[in-house]
Amino acid sequence: MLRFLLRRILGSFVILVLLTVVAFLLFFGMPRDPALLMCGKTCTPDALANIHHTLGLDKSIPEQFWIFLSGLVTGRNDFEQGPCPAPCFGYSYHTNEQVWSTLMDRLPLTLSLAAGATVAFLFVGLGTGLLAAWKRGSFVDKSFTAGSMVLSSMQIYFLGPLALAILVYQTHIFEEPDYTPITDNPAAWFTGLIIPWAVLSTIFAAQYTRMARSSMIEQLQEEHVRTARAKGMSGRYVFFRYAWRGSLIPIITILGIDLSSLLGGAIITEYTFGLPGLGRLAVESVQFSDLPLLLGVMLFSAAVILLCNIVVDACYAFIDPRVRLS
Amino acid sequence: MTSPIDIEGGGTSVVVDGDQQPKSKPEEAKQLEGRSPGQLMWIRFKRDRTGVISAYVVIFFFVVGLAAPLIAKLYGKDPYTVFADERPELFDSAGVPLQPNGGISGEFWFGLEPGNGYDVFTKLLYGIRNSLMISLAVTVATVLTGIVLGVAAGYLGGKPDQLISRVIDFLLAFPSQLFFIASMPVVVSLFVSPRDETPVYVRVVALIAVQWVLGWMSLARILRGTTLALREREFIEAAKVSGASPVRIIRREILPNVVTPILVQSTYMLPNFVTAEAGLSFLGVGIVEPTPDWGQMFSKASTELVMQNDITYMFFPGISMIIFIVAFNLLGDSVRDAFDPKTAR
Amino acid sequence: SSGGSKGSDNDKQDKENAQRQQAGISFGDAKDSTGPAAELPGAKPGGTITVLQRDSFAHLDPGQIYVSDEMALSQLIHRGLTAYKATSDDGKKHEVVGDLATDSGTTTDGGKTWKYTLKDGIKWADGSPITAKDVRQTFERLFAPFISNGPTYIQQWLANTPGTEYRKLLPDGPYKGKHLPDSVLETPDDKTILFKFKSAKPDLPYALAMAGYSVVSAAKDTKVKYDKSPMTSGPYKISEFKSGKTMTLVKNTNWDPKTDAVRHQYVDQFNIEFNKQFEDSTKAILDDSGANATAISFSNQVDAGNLTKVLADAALKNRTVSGYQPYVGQMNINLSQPEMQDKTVREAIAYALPITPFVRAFGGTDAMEVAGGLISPTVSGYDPKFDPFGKKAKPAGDPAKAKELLKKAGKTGLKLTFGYINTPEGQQYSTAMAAGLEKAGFDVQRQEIPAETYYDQVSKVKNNYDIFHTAWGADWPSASTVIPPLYDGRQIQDGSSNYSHINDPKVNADIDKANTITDPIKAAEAWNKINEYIVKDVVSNIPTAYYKQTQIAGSKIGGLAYDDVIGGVDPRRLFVK
Amino acid sequence: MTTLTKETGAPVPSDAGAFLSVRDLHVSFRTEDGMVRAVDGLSFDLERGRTLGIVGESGSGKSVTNLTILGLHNPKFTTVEGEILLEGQELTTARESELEKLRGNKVAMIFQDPLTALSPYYTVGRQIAEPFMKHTGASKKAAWDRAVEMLGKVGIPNPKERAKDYPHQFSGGMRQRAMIAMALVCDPDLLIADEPTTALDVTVQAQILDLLKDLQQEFGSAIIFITHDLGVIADMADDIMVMYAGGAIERGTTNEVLRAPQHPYTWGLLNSMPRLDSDLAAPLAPIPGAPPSLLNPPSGCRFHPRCTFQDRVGGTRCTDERPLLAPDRASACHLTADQKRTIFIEEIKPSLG
Amino acid sequence: MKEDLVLPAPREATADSSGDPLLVVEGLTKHFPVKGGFPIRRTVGAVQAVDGIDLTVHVGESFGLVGESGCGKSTTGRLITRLLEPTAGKISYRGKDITHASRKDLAPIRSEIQMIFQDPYSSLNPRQTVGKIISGPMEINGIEPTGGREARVRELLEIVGLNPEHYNRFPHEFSGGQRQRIGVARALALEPKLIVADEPVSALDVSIQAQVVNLLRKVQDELGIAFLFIAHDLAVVRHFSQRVAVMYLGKVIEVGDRESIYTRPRHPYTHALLSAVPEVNLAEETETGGRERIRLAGDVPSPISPPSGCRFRTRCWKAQDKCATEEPPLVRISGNHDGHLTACHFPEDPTIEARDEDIVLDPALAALEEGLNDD
Ligand SMILES: Nc1ncnc2c1ncn2[C@@H]1O[C@H](COP(=O)(O)OP(=O)(O)OP(=O)(O)O)[C@@H](O)[C@H]1O
Ligand SMILES: Nc1ncnc2c1ncn2[C@@H]1O[C@H](COP(=O)(O)OP(=O)(O)OP(=O)(O)O)[C@@H](O)[C@H]1O
Ligand SMILES: [Mg+2]
Ligand SMILES: [Mg+2]
Repeated sequence: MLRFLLRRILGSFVILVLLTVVAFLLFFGMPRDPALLMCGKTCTPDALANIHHTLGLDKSIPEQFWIFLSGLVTGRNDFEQGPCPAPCFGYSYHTNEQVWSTLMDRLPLTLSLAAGATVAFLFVGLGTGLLAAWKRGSFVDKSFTAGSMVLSSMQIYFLGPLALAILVYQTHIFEEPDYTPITDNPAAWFTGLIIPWAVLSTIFAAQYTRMARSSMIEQLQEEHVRTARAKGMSGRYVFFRYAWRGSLIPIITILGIDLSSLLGGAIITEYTFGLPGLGRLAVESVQFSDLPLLLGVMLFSAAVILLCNIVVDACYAFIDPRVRLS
Repeated sequence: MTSPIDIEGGGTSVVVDGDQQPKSKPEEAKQLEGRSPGQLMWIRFKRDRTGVISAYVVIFFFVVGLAAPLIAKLYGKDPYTVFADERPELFDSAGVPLQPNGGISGEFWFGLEPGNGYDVFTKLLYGIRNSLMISLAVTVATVLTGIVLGVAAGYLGGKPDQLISRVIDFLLAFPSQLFFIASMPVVVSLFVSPRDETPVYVRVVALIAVQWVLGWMSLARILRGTTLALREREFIEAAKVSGASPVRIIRREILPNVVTPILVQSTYMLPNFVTAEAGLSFLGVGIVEPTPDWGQMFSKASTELVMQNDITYMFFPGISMIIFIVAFNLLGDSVRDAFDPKTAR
Repeated sequence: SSGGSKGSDNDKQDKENAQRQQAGISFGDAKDSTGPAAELPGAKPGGTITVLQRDSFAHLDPGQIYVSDEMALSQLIHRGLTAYKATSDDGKKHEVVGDLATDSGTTTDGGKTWKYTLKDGIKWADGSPITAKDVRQTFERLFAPFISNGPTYIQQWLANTPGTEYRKLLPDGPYKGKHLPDSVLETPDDKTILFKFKSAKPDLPYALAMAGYSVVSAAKDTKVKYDKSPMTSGPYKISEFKSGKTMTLVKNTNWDPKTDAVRHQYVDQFNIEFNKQFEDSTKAILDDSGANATAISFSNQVDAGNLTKVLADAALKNRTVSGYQPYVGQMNINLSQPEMQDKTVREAIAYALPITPFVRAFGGTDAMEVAGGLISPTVSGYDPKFDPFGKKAKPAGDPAKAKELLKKAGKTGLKLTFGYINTPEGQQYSTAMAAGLEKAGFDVQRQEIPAETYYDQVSKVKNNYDIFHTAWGADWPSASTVIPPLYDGRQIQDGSSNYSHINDPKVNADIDKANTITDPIKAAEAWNKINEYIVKDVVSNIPTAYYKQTQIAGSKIGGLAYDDVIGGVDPRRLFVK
Repeated sequence: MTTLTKETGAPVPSDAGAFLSVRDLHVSFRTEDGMVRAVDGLSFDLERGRTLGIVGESGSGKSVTNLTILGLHNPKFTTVEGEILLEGQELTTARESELEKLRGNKVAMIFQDPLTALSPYYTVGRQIAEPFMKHTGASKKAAWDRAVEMLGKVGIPNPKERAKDYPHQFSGGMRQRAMIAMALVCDPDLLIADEPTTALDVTVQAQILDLLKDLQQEFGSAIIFITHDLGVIADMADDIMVMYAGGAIERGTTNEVLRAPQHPYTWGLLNSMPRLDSDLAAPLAPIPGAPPSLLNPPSGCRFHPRCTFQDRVGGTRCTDERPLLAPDRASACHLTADQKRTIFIEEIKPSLG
Repeated sequence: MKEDLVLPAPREATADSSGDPLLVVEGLTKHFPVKGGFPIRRTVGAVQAVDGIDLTVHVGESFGLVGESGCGKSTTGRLITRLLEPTAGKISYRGKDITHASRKDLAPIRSEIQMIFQDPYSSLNPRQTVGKIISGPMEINGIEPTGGREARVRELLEIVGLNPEHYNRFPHEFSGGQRQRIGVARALALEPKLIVADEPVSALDVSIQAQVVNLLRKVQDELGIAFLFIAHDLAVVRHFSQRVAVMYLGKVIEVGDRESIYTRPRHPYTHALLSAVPEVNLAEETETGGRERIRLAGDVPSPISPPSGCRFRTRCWKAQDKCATEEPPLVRISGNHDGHLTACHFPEDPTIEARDEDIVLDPALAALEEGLNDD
């Protein structure tokens, strides 16, 4: 198992390198010249060439690529702005900041958003899903199922503005979404993110309700669950010990996907609520043809996705001894 | 709704065309013309009221989309007329309709869009039309790709399978939204002609292409699994023993059997593509004004102008999309149940 | 016409203010230039002001500063040789006074040689004195290649060349041991600076007041890195800057109020937060609770969506200030395009083009005023009655007339490539404008241009657009910063702001003539004549709108005033009530 | 249909003192296609310490009967009528909590496929210890020791270590042993073994059968042994009940049923079974036709569409009237006792070789 | 359902007059690679599913192959039908070496070697009608029988005892036994000379099983088709096969005619297998111990690392040191009839008569029984 995980990690690095290649190609396919942006109003061909040179854009693409890759590992010293320790994604063209520190700057918001929403939707979604499965066929089950069907069909770009319009602008119950670091002011952190959390977790929770319910019901029909009942174990024990464990596998699979998309920057969410997280950073990097930043965000998001995959695999192993011991 | 009939041999989680029910149906015994699994599915589906209603709703949306120009003609307006300039008396100088509720009236059924004052009713019609067409195209493209690559990987195994699986892994590691945003301008620029407006079709093609590139993997994976499972089934060996060529085996033995997962997956994929397309347009990298589009309407709806002055506007794209997605998802569930009555929800 | 009645009250006042400015700004003498600045009524020291800004400050190096939000910041942290001083308590009358210099400058030869003497006791934030050496460094480094964003007037004047050729005068800046010769810039001692131009430059005191010519410390000049952490000299210094997120300004203890006639240092601290869209900042300030009560924005306006609501509420309106921005919007007709060389076609465009979409997209008549000419109400020489194409009466355009013209010229169905800026507003107004033009019989092809590179694209000589919209703001209240850069045909080159590629001999000649007029009133008249000729006779540029803006502050903010010269809230006089 | 059920009504209980007594049991499932009458009027008794073998074709309701005894059905889709008395306690109407106390304690079950019937998530030891803890209130440690002991008893080598293994680490035979250990951990009075050897190889099957027999002697439980292999049943059972289409059609001791079967279906089973000692010249004599649909079972005698002796009964009794199964040694067939005897001796037995 | 099979006259002479064997298999071996290793996956071992077996099937003969689960029976069948590529050894069909023949090379032989499968549910394509399924092989091989394919299919349906009118039905409309008949019809469609039947009746109920066994017997007798009949049920094999081979862990350990294997087995494993079959004793009252009881201990060892020497030695009660070092050859040992080969160093007596005492090799069982005897 450990070997399997190690192999996954190695594979992930290969994927990341390939991804960098694609991102590089994509960037050079873009119909814009980042140097032009930096060059400003009084740009001359000389100045432009100069900028090209300082950015290293005059080198061949493979050469640039190699410099970039090695910088990731060893850090780089060839920047006018100063040295750039590993992992060095370089300096943003647009803000002249180190990409890595920019990423780390934006990360807390993204993390907060993802963590809060995840806690909420897991709690609510799994709770309602389990309840529905427990009371299969009852009114509660039917109303949960119907409700989750409708809610999970909503989109952030609809529910978000709607929630803002009603809860913030019209009734002023909640505050405008805003990010305060939790270390600065936990209360402000909480109130500032409550609407995005609520909206995200409503939509996600509804999906988890459906999923938890169906995978639980599927598990309850497993033969080994029947065996447990035949042993005289109580309904609740069987439900929570036997069925629950197996139903976690599909849930964790989806959770891995959801988490990786949340952690890699929930672009639409951040857009909707005007929160400057990684998602916004990603959009900005595209807008400003900011190659180092774009690469940074892409690689970071991809790394998060791959990491989530590996964690999911590890979770499988944790849950299922068949995986662990093979 | 379906009872948990305990049928021998649990069956894999992959929905291979299951015909595990040995129950002979006496009433069918009379018929000499046999019923194919597809026909049985159809019969089962027709009994499912939710499914049938959802199907009607979905069909309604497609009809609306198809007939949008006709409906607009009967209604007497088009989604491109700038009513803020044509009928300035209806707006203030910032383009907000003066009448309450976004200017809903007998003349403008769904009101007028704040800003340039487009007619919301026709805009929604055309928006549905464009969004559905794009999503349908993406679905078709991804399904075809998924079939070709998934079935190839599953059937051929070995090196091709390795290669395709690695490609799938690789693409799945892509931050897809970010990739969409980053690549849309690139793809568009591949088509740009210098003196003409970036034609709408270029954006549409780009949207389709970009979503297609990152959209086919899940289906391919499922089909690969299904094909792998099918390959183990003995009727494939029977065909091989008879000397059938791989092409024939894929065409005659495998493809008819993956129709079910394809159909089920497609019904789940299409609404996803609708929302993804809307999401891109929402972010401003998809379809842009004045081409009507569902997502672009959301984008408009989330502007301060609309949120502060005309909240009514948001509900038209919002509610219609929810109805569509719910109906489509219910339809998907029903289709799945009809194929695979074993799954108890 | 579009209902703009609500803002009429406002309108009148804006116009009055602007009118006052047209009367001209005087150049102050030593007395006017002596600090400290007069106390404001009710002002008290202390408190923290939150500043909500949309964009992060990309540049802090004075040499790179040329955009309004950075200019606003510069008012607080940088000082130059001259500065505008508000001569009325409401911050609406101005004169140019000496800032670091003892006066606004003296010339003895009609503006060819200018002499400035530095005040005593002026210091950098680190306590070291500001000397003529620093001033020399300030100007010499502007020739270095890495300076690419700031104004170029003085460089061009010193080098006596148009465009970017000035850089040849000192290609590496002062960094490789070369310096400007004394025939151009002379610093005979630590206190004296002499500018020597080949031709009269009567506008120098104005130019020196630009943020872009604020002083840079010779000792601490870190070239590119200076842009991130400059040496400051104003009443505030930067204590922390997280690009894209926040900036904190605290009092600079080495700033001596006695040396500064234009700035105050009431507030203890400014907390600047970035990434606040207009909507966000407006909502926060409207909220007016907690830190929001002392919130303001240097350059964010009340967003289009809230504007009507804010102006309709008396209590809210009290917290707002409004005025013109120096910008004039204009539709450029690219005269290099063969089809556009037909004047009838251009006239048809001028008649057909609806202005309402533009006004609408930016929030209606409270934010935009339909323009008649190319000179803004904030600039001397503005004539409110000039409106050759009847745009003020028919802002939605006159397609019938245009159609007629086109028919006469036999050019119906003409393809018109319309490059537009790819912002939500750009999309909105360009589609409606295209619809209006199409009514007149044009075949409009809209082409999006990414917002970030919009001006780069349209300022290329070889661009494919027939029409595109730009806006230009005067750098100081004289049309000499409008007409020559935009309409001088000898300036056409990549990156120049002669977007429509107008190269009319009469215009060129008239510009040269106007440039030599030293009497501001007469000069203003001359400039206006050129403006009218361009609009009416050349028809290369169709004025669309004068930009107005309304800004809002929290209820605890005192000293709130709209400064027409700065083009926004004057940050130098703010205090917490 | 209701009239039919009444007709087949329960025969008089032979002895109220039987350990397990099933009376006129009806189990039907609501499915999409209609009502599946999986068990239709079944009655039988079981004494302590004896082994009842239930044979019958696939789908004849063997498993359902036994699951019903333990109440392991989803009540939403199932209707259960009739009585199940365990030492006088009525089980069909018992509350879930009552049943929980019985399950795994007094009545235990062994399922057919040990791989799917054991939870993959917990160690074998834990799964065995669990019911022991629950039913005896033993401590964790004691229960574990008991589990190890039981594993040893069923012949798992090195039980101490193997108890920590997961089911997938066991071979098929070992899994079934673990299953048996789990069933026997609380010393049940009744053990229901639902085809415990069908998934196994012959050599392993022989091991398991021996084990069950030995354990029964040691524990003295009653066993219900389900299979469709007559050979296995001959080896294991004291009594045999033959099921067809949801009902019992013949009952008796093993010797009686195998050596002097009375029902045409039983004859058919014997005839179609290849044996190591049968005559090779004679082809097997299978029962013609296919098992009936439970959705729409044949009228009268359920077996009549496949029965070759219908004409001996005469009239339409076979198609109209459902034959009753008398208590004790009996068969549900309209043939007279004499007919049954003579047909078996004259026509059937010779072909059995 | 028609029980009396009306078979048309055989289409071809039933036997090659030459008397040459139809199929000869020599040293056939199949090893499946086992992947593993780190960090790069590679082959680290092999499942020795079939490890050097020799078989001969004569024309028109039914040859049985028995053995426990996992001993390589199916693999052998699939090697012979060339669904799998042999690792080593030689397969010759009618004297022609087909060991590594390509699909094209095999084309002429394909129609002569057919297969019947175990699982009646997975062996028929649920998406094809019965007609399509049965005519498929003809279509592939371009066979156009006189009267057309459809007529031929109807004929075949009739042969296997199905209603020819069911031509247009789908497999799910049939019961397991009926499906197995369809499978048989498909195999017959090409008029094969050899049918490899891989546990064709294991999945069926006894009564249905008997129907299918009878059908196969009829087909074999009347059409003269040779069968390689794979099963784990010794009783069924006895009913169907004239010669039988017993496999253990990828090796044939005993082969001979029916009589020899069932009444004069020599290999201890054959003895154990036979004694493990539960039997209905129809004879009048006798004690259960009418037959010897041999209970093997434990399970079949892993085919990845089979025991050295004789593969059965780990479970054999007669095993000695020699068994571990020396692999017994498959030979005719003294006391065997002609053609009865056994691979054993210490064979049992050629009898299945009752022994003095039961051989119980299961330690747990032994312990239990001892305990019981003590009481
Ligand atoms: N939950 C259920 N819902 C519907 N039908 C069911 C259910 N459980 C069992 N059945 C049906 O009841 C009938 C009897 O099933 P049962 O499992 O008792 O057969 P069996 O005799 O055990 O067969 P086998 O030998 O195959 O195990 C079958 O036709 C089966 O399809
Ligand atoms: N494709 C394969 N890859 C790897 N191992 C295989 C493969 N097919 C079979 N084996 C292994 O080869 C051995 C022999 O398998 P085979 O299927 O031939 O046994 P069998 O005798 O037919 O068993 P059964 O009675 O269960 O059908 C088994 O250990 C099996 O796990
Ligand atoms: Mg059963
Ligand atoms: Mg096999």
